Amino acid sequence: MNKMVRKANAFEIVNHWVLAGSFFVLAVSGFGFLFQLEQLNSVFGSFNTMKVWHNWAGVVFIVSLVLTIVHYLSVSLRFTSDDMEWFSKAGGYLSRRVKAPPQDELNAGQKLYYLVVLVAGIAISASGLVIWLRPASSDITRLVLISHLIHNICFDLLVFAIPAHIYLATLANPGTFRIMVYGTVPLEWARKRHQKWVQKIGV
Amino acid sequence: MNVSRRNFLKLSGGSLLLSSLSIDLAPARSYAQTLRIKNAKESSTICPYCSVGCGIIVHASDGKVINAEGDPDHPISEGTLCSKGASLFQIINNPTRVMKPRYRAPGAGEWQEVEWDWALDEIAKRVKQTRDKTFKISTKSKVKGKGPDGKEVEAEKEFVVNRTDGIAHVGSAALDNEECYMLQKLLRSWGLVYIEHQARI
Amino acid sequence: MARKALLISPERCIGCRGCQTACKEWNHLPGTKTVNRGTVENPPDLTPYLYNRIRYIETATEADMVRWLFVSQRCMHCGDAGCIKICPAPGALFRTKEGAVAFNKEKCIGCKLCVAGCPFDVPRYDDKDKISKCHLCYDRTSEGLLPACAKTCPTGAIRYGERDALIGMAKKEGYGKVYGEADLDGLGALYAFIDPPKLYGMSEKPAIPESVVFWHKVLKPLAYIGLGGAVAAAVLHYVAFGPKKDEEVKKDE
Amino acid sequence: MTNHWIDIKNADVILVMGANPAENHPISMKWIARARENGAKFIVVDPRFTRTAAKADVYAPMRSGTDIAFLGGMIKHILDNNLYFRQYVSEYTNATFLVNPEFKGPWQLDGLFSGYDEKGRKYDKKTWSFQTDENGLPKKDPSMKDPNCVFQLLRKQYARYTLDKVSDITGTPKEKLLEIYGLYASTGKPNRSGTELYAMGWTQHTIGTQNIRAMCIIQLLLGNIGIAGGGINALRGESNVQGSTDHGLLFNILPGYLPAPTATIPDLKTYNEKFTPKTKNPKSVNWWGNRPKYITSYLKAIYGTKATKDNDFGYAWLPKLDEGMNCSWLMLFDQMFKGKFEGFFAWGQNPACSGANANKVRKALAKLKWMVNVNLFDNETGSFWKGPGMNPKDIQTEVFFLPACSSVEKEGSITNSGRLAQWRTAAIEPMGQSKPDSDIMNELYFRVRRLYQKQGGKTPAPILNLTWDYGEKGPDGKVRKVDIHRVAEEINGSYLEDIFDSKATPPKQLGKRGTLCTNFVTLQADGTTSCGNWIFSGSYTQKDGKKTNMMSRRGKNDPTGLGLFSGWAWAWPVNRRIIYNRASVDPQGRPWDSKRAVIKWNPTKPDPNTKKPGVWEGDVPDGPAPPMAMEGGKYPFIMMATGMGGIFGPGLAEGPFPEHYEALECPLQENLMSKQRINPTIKLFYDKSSGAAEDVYYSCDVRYPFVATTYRVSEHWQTGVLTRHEPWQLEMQPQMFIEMSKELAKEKGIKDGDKVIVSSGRGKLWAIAIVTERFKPFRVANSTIHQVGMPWCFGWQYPEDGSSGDSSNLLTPTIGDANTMIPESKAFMVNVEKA
Repeated sequence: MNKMVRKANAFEIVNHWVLAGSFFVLAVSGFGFLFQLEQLNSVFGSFNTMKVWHNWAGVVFIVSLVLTIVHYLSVSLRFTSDDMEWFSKAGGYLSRRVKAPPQDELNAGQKLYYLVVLVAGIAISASGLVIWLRPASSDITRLVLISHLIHNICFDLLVFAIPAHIYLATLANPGTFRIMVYGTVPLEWARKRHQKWVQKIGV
Repeated sequence: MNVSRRNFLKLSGGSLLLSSLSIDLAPARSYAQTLRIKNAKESSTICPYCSVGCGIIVHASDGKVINAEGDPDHPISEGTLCSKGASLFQIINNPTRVMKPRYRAPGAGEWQEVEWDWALDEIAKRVKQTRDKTFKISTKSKVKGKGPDGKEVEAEKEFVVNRTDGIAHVGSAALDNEECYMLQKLLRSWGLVYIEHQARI
Repeated sequence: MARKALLISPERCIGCRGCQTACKEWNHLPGTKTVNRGTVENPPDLTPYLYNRIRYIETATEADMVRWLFVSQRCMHCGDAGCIKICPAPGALFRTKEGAVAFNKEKCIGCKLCVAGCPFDVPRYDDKDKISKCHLCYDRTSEGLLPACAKTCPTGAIRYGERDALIGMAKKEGYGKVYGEADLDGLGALYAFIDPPKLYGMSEKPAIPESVVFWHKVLKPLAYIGLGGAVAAAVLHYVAFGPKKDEEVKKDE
Repeated sequence: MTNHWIDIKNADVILVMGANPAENHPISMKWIARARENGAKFIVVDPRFTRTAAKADVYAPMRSGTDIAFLGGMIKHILDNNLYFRQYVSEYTNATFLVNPEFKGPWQLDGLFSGYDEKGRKYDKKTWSFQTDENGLPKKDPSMKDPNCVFQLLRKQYARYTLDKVSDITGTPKEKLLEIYGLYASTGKPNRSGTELYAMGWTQHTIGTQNIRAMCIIQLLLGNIGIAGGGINALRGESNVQGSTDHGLLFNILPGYLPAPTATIPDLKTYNEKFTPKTKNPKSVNWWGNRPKYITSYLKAIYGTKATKDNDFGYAWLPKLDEGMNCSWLMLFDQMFKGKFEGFFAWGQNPACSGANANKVRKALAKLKWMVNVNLFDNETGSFWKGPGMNPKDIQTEVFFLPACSSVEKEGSITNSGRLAQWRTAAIEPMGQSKPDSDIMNELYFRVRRLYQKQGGKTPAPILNLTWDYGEKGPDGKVRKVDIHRVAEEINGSYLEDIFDSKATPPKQLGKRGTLCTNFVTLQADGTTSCGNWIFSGSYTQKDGKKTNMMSRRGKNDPTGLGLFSGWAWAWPVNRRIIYNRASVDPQGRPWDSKRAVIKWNPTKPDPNTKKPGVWEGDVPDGPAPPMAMEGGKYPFIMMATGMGGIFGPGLAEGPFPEHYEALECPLQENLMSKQRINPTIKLFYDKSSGAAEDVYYSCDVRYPFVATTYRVSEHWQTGVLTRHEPWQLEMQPQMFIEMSKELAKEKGIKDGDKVIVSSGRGKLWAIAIVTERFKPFRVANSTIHQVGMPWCFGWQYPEDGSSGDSSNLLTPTIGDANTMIPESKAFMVNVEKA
């Protein structure tokens, strides 16, 4: 039997799925709004209820997002020379031969993804709140227009980033997905991907 | 439909992607809403406000007025109305309209609702009381006549006047002609001479 | 069907507000409590219960000469309508077969994006948070009746008819330019002005907000491209490089 | 209106003075617009720049109350520049008549006419007469050069109305005066027509009647009476104020403008002698010569079979006025204020807001024993006892409020300004317990009558003998519900016997016993016809047994293209759309303007009645007689005994020519025209020695330095009893306001939208200031005069939160026109202060 190491605790797992779930609802309804996909009425009943889902899923998303951001803040924003090397080799994804250099708990790609989630997540949430709640403002029309723009730019960003994340965490890296199910990975698996981290935790 | 068609062409021409995804942003929809006056009873009336005499068609359904708008056949107004004429509806259906007779007793601070029969009988009694009390069968007037010497002299003589100076009336330029005629007839039969209305002011 | 429109001629308007009332009557819009603000113009702006109102503009020109202009403010029924463009709820805002921009309160989700998308600040929201604005009486026009405002106007200051014919009529009456003839794919409320539109509180060159155009032309397609691109990239990557294999790593060591 | 609403489109020049049609008669602007599309010029003269003025081709401001000066200047301009229509003036008016040489005018007597009695404030009109020949007919000078002829006197009267003087009085710039005079006088050509539209802006002055007279003179000089696109047109304020006047709801007239009988006219014979003018001129139709037919038929209508030859057709039962007794509005409320009445009916009217000097009116109401208020909504009159300054406990007046139904909940006709009687049908039954006014009258009639039947009382005959056959009767003899058609039939009249034309040989049958009258031409003075109102005879007719309600007709034909629409409803008299239309043709019967032919004589076409060639075509002519110059021809002005348009009008109180006087309350120490500051014949309710404090007035008083005028707005109607209850109207026009110039506002430290207090000698109220460029100070006699304006459509009673304010009639004075006693609410003095 391979020895297992814990890569994610229960909180992280639950929070991840809450975030993912709310995003899924938001993205689907968001597409619905964007392209007036009346087919979605079979899911939500009507656009009015879809709006309710979208708004409250947004609230859940925001809570979960904040937890995520805070939780990974310290590890995600520490960029090192390893990261630069990882970037220079594109994480080893663009060649069968080039290998990624040894990484700490998170590799540079993951840190980058964190950044995308941080920026786009906050922006899409904030702009969403403005559109929804229409805060008192001398020029609410302008504020809503800007928010509308930001909301959509972020959406565009996320609808690209999220599928990439899903791919990388599933098909592209077999064995990764279980982290978000069991929280543990085989020690060997971890060593290959997060050598420095494994050394650090001294297993 | 011209506009949405044009729009659609422009959009699809401008963005191949959009048209290939067949996203029509401004679909021409006919939103079926039934015309609420379709089966209503129509009757013609004349505006009750100023004296231009514009024609109004009133739509009623189940004994209720549901709409009132200009009569397009009317030669003066040709279907048009001003803000007052256009709101005839709100005179008829108005929660502040008084729907039951009211009486205010001497010294009372508020109205009380009463029955028609009572109110009309009481008014009739007062008309009679006041009339009987103040009725003048004759008054004295100075008239010019010839004195015994053939000279013109002014003399006071008694003349029949059959009137009451105890009751006065004002109104009503908003009644129908027939009602105006009935009203002057009724008031004069009681002996009123103090009869005035809006024409004087 | 040829596109229909309103031709509004302030020079003919006598400010009687028959149109303002007839609109309320037909659409059963309640009267609201107002105060006199030192002008006979009231209410001060469009409301969810006021689709059409007359603005009174007083201008003192030269010595001792005063002009008093009356002009109807309402939805302009743009050919290229910012509100329809930005509206996320299908059927909430729609174009009628006569060419008007109408709405369906049942479909409206109350997001108020149309307010931001409108170049003329027209859409209002009622107490149930549903869109409210002039819909050119499409329930009447679809049955061959005139819109309530145009029907009631005593002097022909608001005329309804085929858009091209109205433009021709205005030109024949001596108006060189008709406001709204070409802007926004042609407005459904045309104005015959003798003065610059600015005098009547109208923008010289009305346009849908640039951000909405950018969003519509770029961001919206990008959302599909983004999603599609991400999926396609993943597929391509998988085919080209395949997943990271643990064995390979082992070999390396 | 001599003409009618649609006819405005036929005018070349439209003068609106004393009216504000865009706000008070908005649909009339359709026809003004139509005229302008055909090239007409639109002139507006008004103290303030109104919504009407906003549409004018030429606008001139004019100080309120100076219309006669303005128009006098126009008369002078027309005469000086020979712009009058010479043939019309010399053949159709009394301009050629020679006046009594004793007659003297204001140019000789410094503002007075001959015969003034200073103490009695009235004239002895003896010298205001024509020189007559042996037949009693006026002497004429067709050349109009005789110094005593009307035309020359007219010249003398208005020679003083120079441009400088007029501009000084009116405050209108000279160039504006000239522009308007020139433009309007351009209609003095046969192929040009000019119309004048007026309303309360002219009548609500102490010189109201003379304002209108001045315009009549202009219209006669320019040949504008009787023609399409011409006339002098009163825009009446209420839907049926024309009809209610036609039907005699005034103290001084019975239906059809028959004078109310007075005490010293003891019998019908004397009545007829007094009120039936005579002429020996065969060309004069002298229509009032028919008076005996109309009064007898009226008596037959109201007393039925009880009216017999033997009892003078019940003439004695009619109430009589004492000689000189005036029961008009101001007098009525003066009497009420003095506690002279016990009972009072306010039927569909709200005098607590509409009456001038409304504080006095409100106090007067408190002196009543009982009051009946019939209306749709509660109002300031019915609820006066709980109004501002009233303590209900102290007020002993009993008030009955009877709810009437609205106009769409009953049937009947109303008459518009153009004399067009139109029928209204019922859309629904009366709502709630409300009743049609006719049913309320029916109930009151029956109940009072029953009391007299049972108990007897003072002179019950007029009550018991009254006809009241207005529907099916119940076992108690009461009409269950009024069938309004029966009333309409009674008004139209019917033949009580077979009627024959005795002049024809053999006598021709005119009417069949028991059928409805064809028209008033067939009415008789011997009691064989009955007719409630002769001018309405022909409104409800019968042919071959079939009755036709002419007022409900909806014919859309307009063969002349002039907009007569003779098949639409019915206009009195005899469906004539333009009265005095015989003046629209030359003496040979050819239209002055063939493009606008109201009527024209077709000499070859046979008359359908007489079968002789020669018949009028077009509108119903003022009588079927041939053109004036032909055999049997008649003069055009058939209601005048002389058949001529009256440039010299001796009938009015102030004199035969209009003369400028200042308003009772005015900013000027003296009248720039003469020594007579105010109308010398108005009744003064207040004098230093007598009169109630409520009637006080202040002229040239520093406490009240600003000229004020009152008016209506498009959004409210009269006192607003109906429209204040309509949230749609109230939303547009929610509160009492006062309009003033920027100059005055600056002087008083008032900003747009500020609340201000307006006060006069009679009362005060708050209003919101509308500071506007549309009001301008006037330069009058080298001083600056400010004018302010207020509507009178608001009242304390509704809206119930008092947010609307109160009526501007709280400020207006108790003073009226010398002829009509219409109160002067268009010119009085106030003060304005920031609240």
